[in-house]
Amino acid sequence: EAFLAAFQERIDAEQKIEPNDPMPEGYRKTLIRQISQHAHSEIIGMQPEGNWITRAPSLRRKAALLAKIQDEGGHGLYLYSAAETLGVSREEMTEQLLSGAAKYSSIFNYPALTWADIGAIGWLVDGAAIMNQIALCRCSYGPYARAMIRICKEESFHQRQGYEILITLCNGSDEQKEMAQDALNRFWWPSLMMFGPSEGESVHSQQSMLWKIKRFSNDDLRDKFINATVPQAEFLGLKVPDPELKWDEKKQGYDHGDIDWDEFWRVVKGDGPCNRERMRTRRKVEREGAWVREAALAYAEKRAAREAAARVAAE
Amino acid sequence: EAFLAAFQERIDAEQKIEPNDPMPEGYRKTLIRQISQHAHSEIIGMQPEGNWITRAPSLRRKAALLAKIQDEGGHGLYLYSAAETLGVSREEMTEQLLSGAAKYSSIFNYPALTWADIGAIGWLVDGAAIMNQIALCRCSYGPYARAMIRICKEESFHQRQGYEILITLCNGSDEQKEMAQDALNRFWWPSLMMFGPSEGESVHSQQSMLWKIKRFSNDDLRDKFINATVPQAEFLGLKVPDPELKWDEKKQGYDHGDIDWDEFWRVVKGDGPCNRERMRTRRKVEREGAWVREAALAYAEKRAAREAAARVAAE
Amino acid sequence: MAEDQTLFTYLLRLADDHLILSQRLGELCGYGPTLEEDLALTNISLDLMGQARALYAYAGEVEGKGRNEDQLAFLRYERDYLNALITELPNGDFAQTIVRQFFVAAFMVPFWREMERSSDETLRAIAAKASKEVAYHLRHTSEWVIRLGDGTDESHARMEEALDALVMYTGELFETDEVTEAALRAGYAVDPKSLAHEWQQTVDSVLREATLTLPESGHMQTGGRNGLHTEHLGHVLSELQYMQRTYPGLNW
Amino acid sequence: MAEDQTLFTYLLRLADDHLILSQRLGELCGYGPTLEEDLALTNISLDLMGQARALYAYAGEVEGKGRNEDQLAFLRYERDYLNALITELPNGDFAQTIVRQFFVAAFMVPFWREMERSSDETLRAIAAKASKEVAYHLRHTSEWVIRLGDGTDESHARMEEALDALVMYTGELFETDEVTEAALRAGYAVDPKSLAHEWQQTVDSVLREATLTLPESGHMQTGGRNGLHTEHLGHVLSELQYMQRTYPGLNW
Repeated sequence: EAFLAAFQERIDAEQKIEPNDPMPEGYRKTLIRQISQHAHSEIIGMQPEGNWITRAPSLRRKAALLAKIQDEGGHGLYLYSAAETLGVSREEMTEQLLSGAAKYSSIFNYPALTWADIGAIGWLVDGAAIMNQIALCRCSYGPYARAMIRICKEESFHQRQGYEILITLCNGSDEQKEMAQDALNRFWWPSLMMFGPSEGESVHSQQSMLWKIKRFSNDDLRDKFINATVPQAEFLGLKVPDPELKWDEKKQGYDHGDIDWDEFWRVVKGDGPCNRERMRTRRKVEREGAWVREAALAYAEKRAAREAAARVAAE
Repeated sequence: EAFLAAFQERIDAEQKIEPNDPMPEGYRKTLIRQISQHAHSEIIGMQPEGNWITRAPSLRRKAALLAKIQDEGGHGLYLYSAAETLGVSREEMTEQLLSGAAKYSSIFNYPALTWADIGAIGWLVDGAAIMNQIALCRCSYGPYARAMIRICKEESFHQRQGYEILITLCNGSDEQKEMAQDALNRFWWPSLMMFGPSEGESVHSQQSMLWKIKRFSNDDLRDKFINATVPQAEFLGLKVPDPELKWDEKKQGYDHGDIDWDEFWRVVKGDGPCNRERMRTRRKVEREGAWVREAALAYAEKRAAREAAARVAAE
Repeated sequence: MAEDQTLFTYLLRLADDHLILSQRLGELCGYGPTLEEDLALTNISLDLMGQARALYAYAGEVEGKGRNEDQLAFLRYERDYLNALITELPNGDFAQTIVRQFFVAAFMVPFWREMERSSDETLRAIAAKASKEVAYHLRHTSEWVIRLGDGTDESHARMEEALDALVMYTGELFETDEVTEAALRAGYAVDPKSLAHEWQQTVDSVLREATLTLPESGHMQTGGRNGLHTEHLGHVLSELQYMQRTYPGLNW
Repeated sequence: MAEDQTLFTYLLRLADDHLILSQRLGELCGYGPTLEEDLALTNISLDLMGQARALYAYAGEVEGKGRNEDQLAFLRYERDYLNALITELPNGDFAQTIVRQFFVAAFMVPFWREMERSSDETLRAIAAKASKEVAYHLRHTSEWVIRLGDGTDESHARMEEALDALVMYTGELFETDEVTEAALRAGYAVDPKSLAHEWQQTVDSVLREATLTLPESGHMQTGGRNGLHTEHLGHVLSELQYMQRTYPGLNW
């Protein structure tokens, strides 16, 4: 108990917790779950965008998309490393992803059907992610907070890029505008769901707040996102697909319509449009890469043995 | 010797040899080689055309192409059956194809690069094949001759269809005409090679003639093909890519330039543009279909066992 | 929606089902597990193509804007294709190809039979021809379902996997919406909901003989009828449309 | 051939090599055998794309008809692409992807180094940047060739198969024709034949360390420089060109 109190004191004093510091098991577990889930989201998130690499409509956009997906893979790497500092291996985390034990952000279970979706994913999905991540830059766990700072910088770049794709479409032909509106229609609600349901009095969430793993409630972050995004949609000349959306002068923010939490839970539980596809693809990649990883390992071992033998011979 | 003479007498009397008739081992072997090679050609020949099914430019052409390739598979089936009457199994023949021991027509080692190639394959490749096959309709071996009669009918339909594709292109835009000319440029010489080199005094070939497996020399068939085809090219407004091609009033036929037999032998020996690809594809199909064939066999056995058991129980 | 527009959409959905499934089977031409099966699948692909052509031709007539079968089949945007999702799914292994075709054929058999009583003469004519063809599709695929289900351990496992992967795309076949309902009121359409029982019986009885069971379906995927597809369709279209898009406005 | 036309063709061949190989690697993005390798291959794809863009932009300038990089990259017919065949071959398994890239990088390293002495300023500038990038491509792929060759029995066998499948596409890299020869006379080009010895040495020394040997090459495949491709290119283009063909003349 004294340990827990001392730990909480450090947290309250805004001291960063570092890998070798003592920490409560619950803190460690919560972080492992959250960081690995975040890492998995980066990895699975490569799939919907990857679907458009071969068909990107210009060389410039193709290069930007390749670079963006590469960044996501890079984020996955930092995050896996941050999680590893908490005593879990990448193999374990991968195993949890493939077995379905670990989750990833449900937004990636929606398909990227048109080029405008690549814009919408950058603008809305990365935009929503950033709202979460900015808060996490001040997370109490040092390695996570530092990974977030780096990630946030790249994500805002991606978000601007996505928005820029939509600006181009909205300044383009009627078909292009329609394509942009259609993408907004499909990605708006799932983006709002990215913040998760209202927490109410969730004990889990309160503990995360206390430990400063989480600093804002889901609803607060969602409102911030809506307030930032609606004017951007207006600038594009697109209509947010929520007839109940309206500006509330008093709270200086938008009121929005009800979110379909049935859909949210359905997708979380595996019945979204692409859940099975995403996992099937990931498992296939792991399976087909197995011989390569084995070969790399075998070579490393041979090499180490040869070097050891050479050292012995030299002595 | 008496047997051989009697056999030759039957041949000379234009009697058909049937599966259960006695026949010289050389006759049997020659026929097995020739018929199975012919069957393999039908099967491998499905690949270059198959390359255009998903991209055929109209529904009508797509349906015709599907039907054509299906016919080729059907021809493969009749021919394998005809060869089986000579005491070789389809498995053995397939094994010979996959191991490279058996050959197939070298023309199918050239790629089908544009839609016009589908026209050219029908017009020239099927056209050349028909020249050979018409002669084979009178082959001394009954099952082969009868298979050929059926095949010839379908092949002439294919040839007309191919020619009709080119008529459409040649009545079309400049790009289409260019595409047609390009296809003729690439398929002309390989089509002439389909008849094989001049036989000179080849003993092998003389024996085939004597046995009435073969009825015309390669050069005669090639000349017939050229004489039939050049006017068709002229009708299309296309230029046959042979600067030495000219009408010989005396022989009432065309003289043609030298055929690059080095290329022919190179492709026969495995170094054509697609030899490896064709075999790789065929082997992959066999490999991936193995579990299906095993399952079908296992089911047939189970079923037979059940029926036998039911019969026993009923007795 | 104007009546003609309803009929046009109704026909387009049906035509797209047939075109896209035919295109998928066409990918396999030359690559069947046996030569005989190669021919059989190509046959099915050809039947579907024939049905698609008749439906597009009629749709073009109903639309009255002079679009022919090729313009309708090749020159629409991805979001304008209205096929059911199951028709666009990749061929996968032979088990998946067979299960996909079996599920569709088990639906199309009663569908075309009922359509033979349509108030629309052209649809009746199309149905009369299609009924015979699809009976063969169902028989052929049923035989394979049984053979593979009751074949080896491997084939049984592959069939289970295929059923599991595809069952969630079957619900869409039975959906209705304002288009179907308007079409039903007009008298030329078939109510897909009325076919569900027969479909279930067909599937159950074949699977039983195959020593397989249909997995619990859970949530059914949907979207195709409104142009909301899987990520696969775009790739199918990039090949399908290649020539028509590259060389616009030519005859072939 | 006018001088500008020669330079244009020379640039286009080089640009197409880079575009098509980049497109092939792009197919793998998200599907690497390890996350690190996924990033590395995407990196190479990006480098190649950057080189392609610089080359197309310059080609468009030389041509002087106002075509930009996208018009050149996306809006030509299949027979007008001039890339070497090796760049369009399917990714195959990871061994094939690596061997293909290794063969090309072992050529591009001396190529770009020599190009730094081109009489053409723009080509010199492109070469200066590309030289650094391609040195990494060669290092990275060499390491994998060694790892896989000297790894497990399976990886060794796969590498042998990959070498066997790809060696016949390497000869084309060293070919010259009237375009190359005119370009050489003009002073801005690199003579590919002069790079053959270094390529062979690089390949031999890496393969030796990998316990592999280069198979007898026999007849070398050729045709790409004149637009005579494998059957694979058309399928690559149907995806590459999809958007530009479907929505002509728009900005993206």
